[in-house]
Amino acid sequence: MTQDTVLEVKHISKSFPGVKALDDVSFSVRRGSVHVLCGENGAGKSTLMKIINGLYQPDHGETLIRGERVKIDSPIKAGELGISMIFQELNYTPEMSIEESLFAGRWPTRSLGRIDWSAIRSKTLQLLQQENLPFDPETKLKALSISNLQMLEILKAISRDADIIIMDEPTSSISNKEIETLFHKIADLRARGKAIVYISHKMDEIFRIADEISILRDGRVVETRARADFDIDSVIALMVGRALGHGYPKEEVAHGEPVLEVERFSGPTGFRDVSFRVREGEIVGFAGLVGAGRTETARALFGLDPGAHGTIKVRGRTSKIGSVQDSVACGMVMLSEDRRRFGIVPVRDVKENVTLASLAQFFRNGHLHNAMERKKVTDICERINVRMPTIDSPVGTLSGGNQQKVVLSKWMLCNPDILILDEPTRGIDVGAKFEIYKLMTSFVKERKSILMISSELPELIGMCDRIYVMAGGRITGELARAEFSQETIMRYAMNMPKAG
Amino acid sequence: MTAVMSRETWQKLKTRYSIYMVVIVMIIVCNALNPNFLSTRNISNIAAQISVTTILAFGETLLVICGLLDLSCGSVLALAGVLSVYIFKETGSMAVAFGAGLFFGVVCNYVNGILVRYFSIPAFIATLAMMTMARGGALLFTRGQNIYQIGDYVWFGQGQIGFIPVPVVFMVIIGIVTWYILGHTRFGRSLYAVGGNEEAARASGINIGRIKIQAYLINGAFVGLAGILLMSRTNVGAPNAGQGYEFEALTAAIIGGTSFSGGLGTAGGTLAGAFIVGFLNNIMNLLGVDSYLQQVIKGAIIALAVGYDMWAKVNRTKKSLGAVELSSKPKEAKS
Amino acid sequence: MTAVMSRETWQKLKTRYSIYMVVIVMIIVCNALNPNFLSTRNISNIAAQISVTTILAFGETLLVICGLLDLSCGSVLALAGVLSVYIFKETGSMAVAFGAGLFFGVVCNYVNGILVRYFSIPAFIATLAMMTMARGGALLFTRGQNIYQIGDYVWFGQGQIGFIPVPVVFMVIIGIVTWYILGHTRFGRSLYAVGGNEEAARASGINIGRIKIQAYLINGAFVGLAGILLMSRTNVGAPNAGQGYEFEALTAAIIGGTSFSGGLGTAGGTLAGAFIVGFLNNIMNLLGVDSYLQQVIKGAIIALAVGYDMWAKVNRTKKSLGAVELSSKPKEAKS
Amino acid sequence: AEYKVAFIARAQADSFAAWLANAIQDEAKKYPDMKVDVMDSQADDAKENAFIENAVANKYDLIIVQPNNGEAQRPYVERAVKDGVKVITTNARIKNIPGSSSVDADPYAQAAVNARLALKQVPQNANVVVLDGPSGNMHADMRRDAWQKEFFAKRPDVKIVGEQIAHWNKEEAMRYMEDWVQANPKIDAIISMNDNMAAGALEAVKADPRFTGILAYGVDGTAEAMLLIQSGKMTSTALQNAYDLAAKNISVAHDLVTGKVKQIDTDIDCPLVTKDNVAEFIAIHKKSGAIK
Ligand SMILES: Nc1ncnc2c1ncn2[C@@H]1O[C@H](COP(=O)(O)OP(=O)(O)OP(=O)(O)O)[C@@H](O)[C@H]1O
Ligand SMILES: Nc1ncnc2c1ncn2[C@@H]1O[C@H](COP(=O)(O)OP(=O)(O)OP(=O)(O)O)[C@@H](O)[C@H]1O
Ligand SMILES: [Mg+2]
Ligand SMILES: [Mg+2]
Repeated sequence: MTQDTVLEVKHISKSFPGVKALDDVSFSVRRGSVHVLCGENGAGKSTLMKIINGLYQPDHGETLIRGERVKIDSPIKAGELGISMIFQELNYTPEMSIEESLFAGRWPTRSLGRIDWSAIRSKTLQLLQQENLPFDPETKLKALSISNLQMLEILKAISRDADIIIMDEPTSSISNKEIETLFHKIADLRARGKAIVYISHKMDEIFRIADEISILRDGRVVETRARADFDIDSVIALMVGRALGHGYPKEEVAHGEPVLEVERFSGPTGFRDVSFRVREGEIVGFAGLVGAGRTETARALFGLDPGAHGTIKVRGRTSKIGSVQDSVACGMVMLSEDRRRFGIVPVRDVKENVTLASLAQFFRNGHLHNAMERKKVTDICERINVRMPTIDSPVGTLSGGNQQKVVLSKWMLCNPDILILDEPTRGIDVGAKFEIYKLMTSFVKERKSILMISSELPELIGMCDRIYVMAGGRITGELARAEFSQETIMRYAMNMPKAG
Repeated sequence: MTAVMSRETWQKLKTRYSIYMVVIVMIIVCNALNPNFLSTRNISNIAAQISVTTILAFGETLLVICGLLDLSCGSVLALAGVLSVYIFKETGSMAVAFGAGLFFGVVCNYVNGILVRYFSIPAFIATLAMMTMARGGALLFTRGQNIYQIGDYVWFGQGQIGFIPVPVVFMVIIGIVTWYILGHTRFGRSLYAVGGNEEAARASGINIGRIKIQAYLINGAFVGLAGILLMSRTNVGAPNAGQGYEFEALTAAIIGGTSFSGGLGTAGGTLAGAFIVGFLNNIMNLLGVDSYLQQVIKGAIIALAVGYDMWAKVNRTKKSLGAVELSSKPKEAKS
Repeated sequence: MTAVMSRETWQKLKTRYSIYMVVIVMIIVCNALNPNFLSTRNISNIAAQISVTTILAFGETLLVICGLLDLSCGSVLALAGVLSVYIFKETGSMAVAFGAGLFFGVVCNYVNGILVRYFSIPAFIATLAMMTMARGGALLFTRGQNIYQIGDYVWFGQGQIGFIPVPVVFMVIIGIVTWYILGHTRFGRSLYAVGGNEEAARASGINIGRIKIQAYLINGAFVGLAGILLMSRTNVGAPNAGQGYEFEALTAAIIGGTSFSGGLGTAGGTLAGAFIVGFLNNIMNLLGVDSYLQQVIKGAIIALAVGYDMWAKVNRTKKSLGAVELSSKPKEAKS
Repeated sequence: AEYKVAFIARAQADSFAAWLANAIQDEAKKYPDMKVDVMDSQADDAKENAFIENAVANKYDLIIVQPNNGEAQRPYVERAVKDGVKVITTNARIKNIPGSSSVDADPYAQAAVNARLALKQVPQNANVVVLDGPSGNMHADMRRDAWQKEFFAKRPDVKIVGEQIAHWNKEEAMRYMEDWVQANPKIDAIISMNDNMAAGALEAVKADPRFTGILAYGVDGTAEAMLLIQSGKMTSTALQNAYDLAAKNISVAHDLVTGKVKQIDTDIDCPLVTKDNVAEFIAIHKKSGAIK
């Protein structure tokens, strides 16, 4: 390896019960470069990064930092060695304030071990201003949306001034505008000689920022090359091990009566006068930037946040906005963008998680039909390619993307009339995405409806029949399929419908 | 590959059943120490001795799995027990007295459930308040005096069905009920989900509040039954009975692998936990160990048993670090 | 705008200080019920009476905030206390005896910490084992006999500094120490981080294991001190002292807003919780309420107090969602 | 009422203490000028001391203290006396506090009458089991001491095959006995420091033909023990008559507050109850309704 190599791992192997997550992996990063890691869900990307960050210990293999052999036995050690990491799974302390979490574990102190709160405040304000994030430093993390948490996480990792920065799917829950900001940041860091490891399932991103690309498959590095030596198709082929269908499996479905009509819907979480409708057999998209209020609208609609007002009609009948149970009774369910908090029950196994929302199907007179449950769960997991040791493995041990697939399976299985999906393909690899789109299509073909919130414009454009655009808590535009284009959507999202 | 599989399987067995291994080791050691230990008579004694707290422990298991707990069970047991005894003496009907015992257990726990559900009072405080209230109630009702001469009522606690003591039969039935609830009913699934991640359970359309109340109601029936058994076993309606039983019940559940962080626990584990404590007390008495020393040894062995169990599990998980990862759900403050 | 602000502020005050409101209301009511209540003598009595459990409660607060707890404090208190008394009688030195009390408290809690950290034993079981062991140890050491005639040693528990009883002075000092640790030190903030989300704390580079051990060590010093105060207050080295104090200490902490789900709690809240229980016991005795009825009333009032506190908090969170949103709205949206 | 009296009970969950508290309340009704409040120390020294302090602060005229642990309560009683409050210590008096009065039954004597009977009854080379009260408890210790001096010291042939602290508790005693009979095919006598535990031990062997003739000694004279003695299952107990104790306490209290006497120390007696004389004691319990 060249002198520039700051981080190198050699022959790393790591097993978990039932899986060999990493198998003789070697990998290196040069200073002033971005090394992208690609691979399917469960390929071992996060595991490798966690080993580098000291959270896991490898079974075999060694790590070299700036040419020296080191044993990284904890994140503390990693921090000392100049490594900082943005985790794929946002793991936060709900009761902590923004300023406290930014400096967690390295709070500056004065005499007598006293924490220097005023220093923390001023540094926080400085950082927030610098990054143009309009937060109050005292806000508790539990009040932030997942995208804002992601932005904070990025801020935290960068503010540590580390030499090696690992970013595990940092863009999975933020929208284009924030992604642009992040990429500027990365370019800047690269210019300052930092080494960056970047993991993402978004092909366009990968090719924009990579200097080198490594591809992991089933715990092995199958290829490492400079970006110029790759194209999208070859990357996908190497990742998946086969060729994939292109584009979106969108099919024309006749639209029927409106099933969901929302009028002048406002709520305390910051959306105002939102009106829209969804018809039978329709996939309706919600576009917008981070903080546009899409998630909040959907949560209030589903009954997760209290205090909203407005009228909601389901199949023409006015329904009360109350609890999740009311919504479920109306045949409406919602997949949350925050899978850790609202999606999975980490200590329980895949089977239980998948059937959680549709228990009625599997229990006759309160008694469990074991075989049927196993079969249905196995089927749906195979269909969208959930990778796990068995369906009896705790969901908490699955890779991030596979957890997302489990949550999706849960909602697909419960077969509702109206399915609200908030960032459904977050962290899901290209191969599985296609399967999920196919599932969505077959879903609406059964005269059901989908409301999809997504920050990935291509996905919205590819799959939706209509798109509403939100900005600042209001709907600023409604686009029919014929009018779809990234530019139009972005203009509405910035609340500047007129070009220019 | 098969070799790997079978090692895997062994690992898994070792992990999942490590607490039963502890039980087996204890049986072997105890038997070596005292040949009387494995006599039918002694084993059936132990089973009868632990029956009351084990029934309470099954209730705690249900509650702790769903993120709750019951500190009031020792007191509610006394209240339900003395009322049941009293009613028996008034009516002379075993059936009515039995029904009354369950009824009062359920009523007290309904209050627990309501305090937790509608007033958002933490389970610790709600059931602590009930603990004080129920004890006060039992003492008020009896003016602190025991009720003697309870006649046929003793059958519940001292009778035998075949050669098996009646309380043991009840314990087994409640164990099976708990096992069935946890593994085979919708309600059981919901308990695990609520305890494992309350917000995710709510977002999946589970009626959290109802589940919690139901958990308390079932626990209430168990507690009422335990009250009947304890009073009849000791042949006295004692308003001061059952002090500290909440601790013993929780201990059995936690030794058996139920976790205060919620979402984990089994009926079998709890039974194993109860037997571990029961064996320990029994063998030390059989051996005539000094009663102060007993306490020291008992503490040490419980730590040892759970330490081994954790080691067997973490050993697996250390390789996977799952234990840590698993506990990492962001906990929403239960305020 | 200012009007809105002040309503906001009021809301926030109400939420944050709701438990102190309960204390104030109690003082007013108690004073109306009995004019002796607010006499200096009575208040200083109450303060001295709650001092031991409150000191334990401060320790529990530290532990519960970081997701742990200590069931052994009642027993360790007894062990540390009798050893301290014994050493006083041997050496005649108050300083040595004081140091010894703290030392044994710390040692026992060091073991707790080790069991939790290195053997991954749940805190409930680890400290339960210690509870049994320490009690057994205290009884073994004294052969179950009280140590009488402890001479000057009683100063710790019965002396006065100015007109303030010595144990109250200690309680205040420990309260300030706890407040300082929690609010103003890295260690304190780490406690909140670990209790709030252990995995996130680990990823932030906090040494979880060390924090847990340190929490137990500090708790150990508090428990040792409580042991000294209790023995000297009761004028006897009693190996069976302090039974059930772990419960009372936890109750004070939880009433004061510390949450078993971790990451929440304050020293002030715990003190308020301790006073609520202390006032309650005191006023009922002043009024000569029947002692069985007292228990019923006590349970009900504790439920009421915590229910109000919860209501005040939940109420706020619902209303303020909008407020938080306002302050964190993207700038574009505002302009 | 003109006079306020506080009765600070050791632990109302302890059935003897509860009996005494009830008897005191009943007895107090006979004196319309006196109001008695009962407080429950829940077997905790610190709580009991707090009650004494509170009673002084609340200006009671007289305090009756049933100590949990005499030495622990001593300084508080002394302070109360110094503050001019009249004090009676009862059911284990605290000795040598000038100015305080006392009414008691002697715990040593209570156990000793049983021990002397046992001396004659327990066979040669007998195996016995012993059930103790909580350690540090003065009654528990004094009664055990009496058994030691009056019985075990004189009968070196007797072997203790099991001895445990059952905390005055029937259920615990029952468990211990169940275990002991597994390890010891022959047990000749149950020596218990109170009736509740003796009854528990008997409960464990009542259906076992090996132990039909087992001897069992208690103390207290609870209703249950009387019935067991009557039916021949239990051997003897010593009556610690709560009615007598209550009556004496209240009359002494009345004499003290009205200034009839300044200081008095008095005892009730503790008759031995056996099958021969049990009928007359059952009558006492019938009066109270504990036996129907
Ligand atoms: N703590 C754990 N315990 C058990 N198995 C684990 C654990 N963490 C990861 N695994 C397993 O290791 C494998 C690799 O997981 P990893 O998280 O590294 O995948 P990934 O490449 O990051 O996938 P994704 O794109 O979904 O994030 C998966 O099969 C996963 O189930
Ligand atoms: N629980 C909450 N309490 C108060 N404010 C909140 C809460 N959740 C979110 N918000 C605020 O509401 C606004 C909208 O949130 P969010 O960023 O999730 O919008 P969004 O349209 O769903 O965007 P995206 O889907 O891209 O994340 C943000 O300013 C956020 O801080
Ligand atoms: Mg990953
Ligand atoms: Mg969103």
